[in-house]
Amino acid sequence: MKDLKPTNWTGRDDAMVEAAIRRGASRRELLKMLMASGVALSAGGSLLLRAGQAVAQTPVTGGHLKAAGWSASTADTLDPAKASLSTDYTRCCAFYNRLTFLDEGGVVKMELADTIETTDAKTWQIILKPGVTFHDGKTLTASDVVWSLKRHLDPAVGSKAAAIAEQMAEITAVDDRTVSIVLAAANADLPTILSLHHFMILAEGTSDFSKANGTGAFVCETFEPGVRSIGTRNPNYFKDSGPYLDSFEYFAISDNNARVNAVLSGDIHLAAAINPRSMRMVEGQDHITTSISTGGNYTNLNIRLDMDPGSKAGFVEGMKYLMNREAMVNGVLRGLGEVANDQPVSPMDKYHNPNLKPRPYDPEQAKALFEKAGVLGQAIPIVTSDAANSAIDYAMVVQQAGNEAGMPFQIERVPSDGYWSNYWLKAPIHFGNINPRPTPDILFSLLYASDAPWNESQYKSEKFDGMLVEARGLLDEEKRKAIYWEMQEMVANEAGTIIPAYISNVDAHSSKMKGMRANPLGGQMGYAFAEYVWLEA
Amino acid sequence: MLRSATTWILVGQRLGIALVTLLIVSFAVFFATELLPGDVAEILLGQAATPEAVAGLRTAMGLDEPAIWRFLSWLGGLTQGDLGMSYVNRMAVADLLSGRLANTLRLAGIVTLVCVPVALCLGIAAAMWRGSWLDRLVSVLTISVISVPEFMVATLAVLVFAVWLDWLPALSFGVNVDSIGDMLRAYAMPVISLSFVVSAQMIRMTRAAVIETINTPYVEMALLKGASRTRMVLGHALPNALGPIANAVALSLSYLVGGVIIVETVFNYPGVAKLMVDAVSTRDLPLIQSCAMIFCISYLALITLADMIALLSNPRLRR
Amino acid sequence: MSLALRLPTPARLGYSFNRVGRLGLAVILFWAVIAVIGPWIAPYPPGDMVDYDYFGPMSQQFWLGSDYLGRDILSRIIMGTRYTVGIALAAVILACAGGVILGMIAAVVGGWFDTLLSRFLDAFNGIPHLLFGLVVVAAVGSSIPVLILTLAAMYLPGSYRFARALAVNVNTMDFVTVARARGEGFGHIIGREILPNILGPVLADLGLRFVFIVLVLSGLSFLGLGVQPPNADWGALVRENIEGLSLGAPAVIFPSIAIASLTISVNLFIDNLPTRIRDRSE
Amino acid sequence: MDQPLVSVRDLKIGAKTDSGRDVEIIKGVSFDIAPGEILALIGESGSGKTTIALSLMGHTRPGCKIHAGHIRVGRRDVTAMSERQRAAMRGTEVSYVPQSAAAAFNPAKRIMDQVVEITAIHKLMPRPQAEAKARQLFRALALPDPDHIGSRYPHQVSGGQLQRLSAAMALIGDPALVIFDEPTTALDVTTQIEVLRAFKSVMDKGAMAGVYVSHDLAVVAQIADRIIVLKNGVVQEEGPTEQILHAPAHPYTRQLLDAFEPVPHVPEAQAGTREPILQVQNLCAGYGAIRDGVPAARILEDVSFRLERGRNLGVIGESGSGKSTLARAIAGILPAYRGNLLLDGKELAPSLSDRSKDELRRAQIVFQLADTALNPAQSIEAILARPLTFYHGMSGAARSKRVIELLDMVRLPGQLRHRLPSELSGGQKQRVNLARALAAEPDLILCDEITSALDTVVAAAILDLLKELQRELNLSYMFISHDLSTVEAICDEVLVMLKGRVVEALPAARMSTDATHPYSRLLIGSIPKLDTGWLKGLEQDPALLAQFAGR
Repeated sequence: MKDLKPTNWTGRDDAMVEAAIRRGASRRELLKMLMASGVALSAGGSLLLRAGQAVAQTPVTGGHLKAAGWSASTADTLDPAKASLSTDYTRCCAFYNRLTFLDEGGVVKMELADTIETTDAKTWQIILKPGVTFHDGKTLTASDVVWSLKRHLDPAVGSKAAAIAEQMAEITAVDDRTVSIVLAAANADLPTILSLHHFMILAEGTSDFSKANGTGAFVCETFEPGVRSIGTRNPNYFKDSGPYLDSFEYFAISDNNARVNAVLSGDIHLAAAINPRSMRMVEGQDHITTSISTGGNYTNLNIRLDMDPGSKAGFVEGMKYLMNREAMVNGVLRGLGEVANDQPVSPMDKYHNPNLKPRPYDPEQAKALFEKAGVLGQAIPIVTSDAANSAIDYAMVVQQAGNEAGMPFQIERVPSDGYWSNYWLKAPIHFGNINPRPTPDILFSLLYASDAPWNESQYKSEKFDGMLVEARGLLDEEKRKAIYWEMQEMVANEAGTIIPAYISNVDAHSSKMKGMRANPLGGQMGYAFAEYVWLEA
Repeated sequence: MLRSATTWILVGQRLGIALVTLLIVSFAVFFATELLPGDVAEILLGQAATPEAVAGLRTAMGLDEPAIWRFLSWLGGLTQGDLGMSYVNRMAVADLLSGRLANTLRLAGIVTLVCVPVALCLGIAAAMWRGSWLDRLVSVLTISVISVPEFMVATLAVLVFAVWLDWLPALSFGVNVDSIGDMLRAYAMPVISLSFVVSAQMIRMTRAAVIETINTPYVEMALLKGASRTRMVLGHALPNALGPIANAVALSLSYLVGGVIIVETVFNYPGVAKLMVDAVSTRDLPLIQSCAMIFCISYLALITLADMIALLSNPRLRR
Repeated sequence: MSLALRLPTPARLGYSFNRVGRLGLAVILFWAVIAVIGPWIAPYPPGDMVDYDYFGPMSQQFWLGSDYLGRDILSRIIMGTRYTVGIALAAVILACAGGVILGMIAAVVGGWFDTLLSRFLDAFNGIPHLLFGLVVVAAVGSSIPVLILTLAAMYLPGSYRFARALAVNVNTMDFVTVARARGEGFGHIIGREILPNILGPVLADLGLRFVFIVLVLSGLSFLGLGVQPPNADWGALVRENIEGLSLGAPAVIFPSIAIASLTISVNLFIDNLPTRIRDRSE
Repeated sequence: MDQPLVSVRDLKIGAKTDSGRDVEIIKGVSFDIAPGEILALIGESGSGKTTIALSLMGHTRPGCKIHAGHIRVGRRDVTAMSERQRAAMRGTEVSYVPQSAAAAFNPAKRIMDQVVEITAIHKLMPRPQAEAKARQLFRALALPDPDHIGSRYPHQVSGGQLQRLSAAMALIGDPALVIFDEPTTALDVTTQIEVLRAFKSVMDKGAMAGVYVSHDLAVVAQIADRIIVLKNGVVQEEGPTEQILHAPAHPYTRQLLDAFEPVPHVPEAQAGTREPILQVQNLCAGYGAIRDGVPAARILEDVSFRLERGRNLGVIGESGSGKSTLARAIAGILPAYRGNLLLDGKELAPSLSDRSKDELRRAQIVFQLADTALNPAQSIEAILARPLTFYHGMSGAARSKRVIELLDMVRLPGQLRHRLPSELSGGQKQRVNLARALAAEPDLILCDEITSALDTVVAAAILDLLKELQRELNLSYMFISHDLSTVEAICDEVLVMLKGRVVEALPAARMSTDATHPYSRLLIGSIPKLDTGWLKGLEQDPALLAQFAGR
């Protein structure tokens, strides 16, 4: 994790912030305080979070926790391969385990795996922890792992991670506790890949997903798709600590306002992913704490390079100059985000290239570039939708900037329903939204390789593809970093994907709920919070 | 003998018409669903919907057969009481639906119990003392309520009662219901919001229907017999206004089954309306069809019930 | 004889409007004027972020405060008038025109045509309005013509029912029989004999439906559908700023007042229509 | 003389019009009623007779208000009472028999419940006793099956019976004063006699005072002791019945009496030689679903007649006899399913849609109620212009000129053409109705009860107009009416109809003498005469009554 601590920040300041938090100062007051000491707004968020954690206490056991996500439907599933909504992830994390997971610093930790070893990044040996049992009493064996991973390759399963799982050419059980994975090509990131939520380990042969039979911290008590799920503490959990809660209830309140109201009124303990606009409602409330994590989630403007007007030289660059990134972060995201520089590797990632500066907002320069591209004054449509976070507000910032640069953009809001299959990747200029991925390799192969399934701007570069394969197999960190830095530069300058900001996730929760920490895999501690938090009396 | 025979024929006719209506609706819903872009597989895969993945999932879900064939087999199943399986999560539609329907009916039932007596009393009272302060107050209130968007009423209610006053829970579902009191508290808010919306219309229609019958010669006749106002209205006007009132009540109540989507959203109440919206967004045809059938059946049932009440309250039609 | 004498004015037909009705009419006309002259009087472009604060208070600079992105609420309400009033009006006129024409045809033709059409529209009415709207807008996107057509389709069956009932009554009147006996065609009977006689109640009904459409439109906006940004109808304004409600932000209060003022006025106007018109509509 | 039971002094009642203006509809009326006396209020529509009658109960219709004056009933002043006191008085001291019992009975309640309701409201007697009394009254009013008729619903008994039941309802509280508000106007003549007889007998027995509101002098003559003639809310003349009938002092009263006996029609000399304008042969028509070429409800059966050019045919019969259906079948509105129609010797298609425009033009129909026959949304000019355009293709100035001519033909001023029907009086409307038929320049006009809804004086004027027009335009009329004197006044020949069949054809001038069919005789004999002793002296064959009028 990149340390965001400003250089002149001292331990004394930390103490001051902590004291203020104890006093019950609102986030707004604290931010003011921080502003006074010259700390940038974006950095302020993470500092606060850290200070909040410092007021940590010893965990208490017991209690029933109620938490609300933002999306639920009858498509809710207990099948990790199909998991697509945040609620699915949270459920899977509570009921199942992965081989590995990422901690708050983005460092790979072992979960069901005891060790993962390789010499060439191609053949991997995974040894499982001993004595892990499923909720039905069955002991975890290597064949469960083999089955759980292999099913992603079966199209009938409809796995979301099929594309990533494809590289696992051979998955075999060596003995009861050892699994061997041979990759099609070397990939040093396999331990990180295995921490993806889709790669939860199931009992071999599971076919009924109306109940979850996992090794997780909670036993699935109730699962009603689109309504709620309830888990009770797994008494035989294999980890030394946790879970602390007796039971855990999770459901979704899709309406942001209703979700915030519910946490304010104390009906729920946690409201996940609240809208930046609601910050004022939760700020200054003693009984509410906010947990802010800035990961690699971003909403981007995609301009397809193989279609008009993206194919015209200068147009994409002009658009990059037209991004009023400050306005987006401060206006749309209300400061809950960080200005980005058109490439997907976030500052939370250890491979992030800090030398790559975002393009300034320069309508004049943009105008000149549009003139050059011969599109100046044309009413070019931009497709946007609620499906992508804040995309509509972004679109309006772009439109306003366009007016200054002599480009009357035409906003086309389309239904979020069906957006991903009908507009995303397809329209000449459209918005997309990408969730955090644990490694640059996944990001690049998913989004920027010439044959990437989600090549949002149809970026094609042989050099880039070569570098991607090269870096993947490298076990030398320094060399890898250098290659990834260059690739970031290439994406920022050549691709048609404009990433104006990394969006912070804000979870509002009752101050009684303790133990929340940020995680690069997403809000709610990478959706795994249920296992780690506790309720104070 | 003859009388009962004709009654049965009438009932049979009505049922026949209702069945045909249902059939028409289910076909209409089917074609509408077919018109929607995307299918279950594409929607389920979302961002991961590569052509191969979609094709694979389609095969796996048995969506390869032509849609009309699947629809017809669903219809066939329906005749045997089988609502089919949800495409999306392979659960029986009946299971998915039963809990939601129970929720919806419970909410609708409570609202009906609260609303209908209140609305009828207010409507009749307003008509009885037409032009009085009560009438004016009622008409100002009803106009205000039907003029304000439902989501404003609901959101404001949450803010005032749950967040500021902390009297009632903000959610009606997901709170602990241990006692009757808890249950009352849990349902209070959606019931209040819905009651406002539903009863305003009922009050207005009741008032209009009663006033219309008050203006008839037989009510004037009652006046000329020396009847009190109460007797005139309750004894003479009301029995003849029952038909139109029942109709108005039925129309308002039919709203409670499918029209409560906003209240369900704001209070996070898992009812059938939300289920249908979900089903539509995932193109889950058996589920969409079943929900549509429920809306249609409840609408038809209420309308038919109203017709029956009108029929029974009118001796001329009763024969 | 001047033209004025020939027109069936309210006064000549024995109508008069009372004070409350006039007040309602005044507010309706006010919004109608705003809808027309909106672009010339809006102080800021409605889509531009002009305030650095969000949910800004009422001030000299921003009379009705600013919204969640720092846009001027006054300008947005003024522009929203066009969409709210325009869409609702277009939809209600379509719905009522369609419903009235079909209703009159059904009343005059009668028989199986009437039965079939009535049944079909009844069944259609069984589908909840908002759900229908959601489905259509999800299927074909939310452009203004789509919104108008969808809303019109939602309210056509009701209007049909109402108009048909009226037309059935008029159709039995002797003057229609006389026209028929004269050998008049279908068009004349519907257009000249029946239509003018159901117009009063139909217009009153149109007003009520207008209110419903304004509300449904705002409901659709609440569920995230509606006019294309940066423009917005009033319902969308309330929706996008609803987080400001607990802060008492003017950004959510004023659009709500706008909606209520319009719908209440229409209701007041209709409720206080002269009895000659209204009684037939009750 | 005793102190009168009722005394009304200087009564003024105002009404608010739709446009919000206040008009005085009763302009200072004073009269007395002695105990046991029956007073008749006579006048045309709008004369205020019903308003005055209702005010005796302290009731005014919505929008009306008593402005001044006193109404004393018994010892108390009704105008000074509270609403509660008035309610206590209604039904016990003063009671009311409505014009249309069919409308005044609550359709949702059984007859007995409604008849004894007064006893329940005022707690006069226990229910069984009240029901016994009601049955007694039913018997006194000569109602059939008096023991069980009370358990029926209003729609299950006939109009004449309902009217008598409403009298029972009024009498059950033993009131001192009964108000009859045109109680027989809506009834057929044969039924009217029954009802009148029943009323008269109970009133005589009970020694109650009554107010009888009517526009029909002949009916009033049978029942009233004294008559007040009203016009526009002002008393024109007041006097004992005999005096009013035989020695009227006021010109308006004389006008009323004159209108009652119109000048009989003098047929033109040469008869039977001219070609028939209309020939009807074995005509059958009916309503409802047609099965095997025969409709479910057959109304007309086998009707045949011929009408010669320039002559007039009357069709009489009671409601339900099929006389209006006959007109509709001839006009083609209700296509006949069997039989032939010949217009001017040429075969007419049964259905409208199969007739040529010229055939349609030559036979025009005029309906009874000008209110519903004229499109309320069109100006008079538009109403009259349409047939001119439609049949004669006229437009512009020529058409306007013709509209003025037509109005002149029906004796209406030309400026009227800019008005709407609602701005005209009943008589004016009926003239416009007629003018519209004339606009087509027809050979034959089918007049369906065109004078029945009009006041006698106005109706007489319309008849005169019809005669004049016939002379000018060589028209033929088929004149349908239930009113025999009207038919007598204009027709050459008369068809008597009963249950869809023609029972007899008679020369109009000698109807009462020539009639041979028993029903014709009964019908003709039932017409009230301007003679106080007519009802008493009338002898009717009970068997005949049972056969034809006991519906």
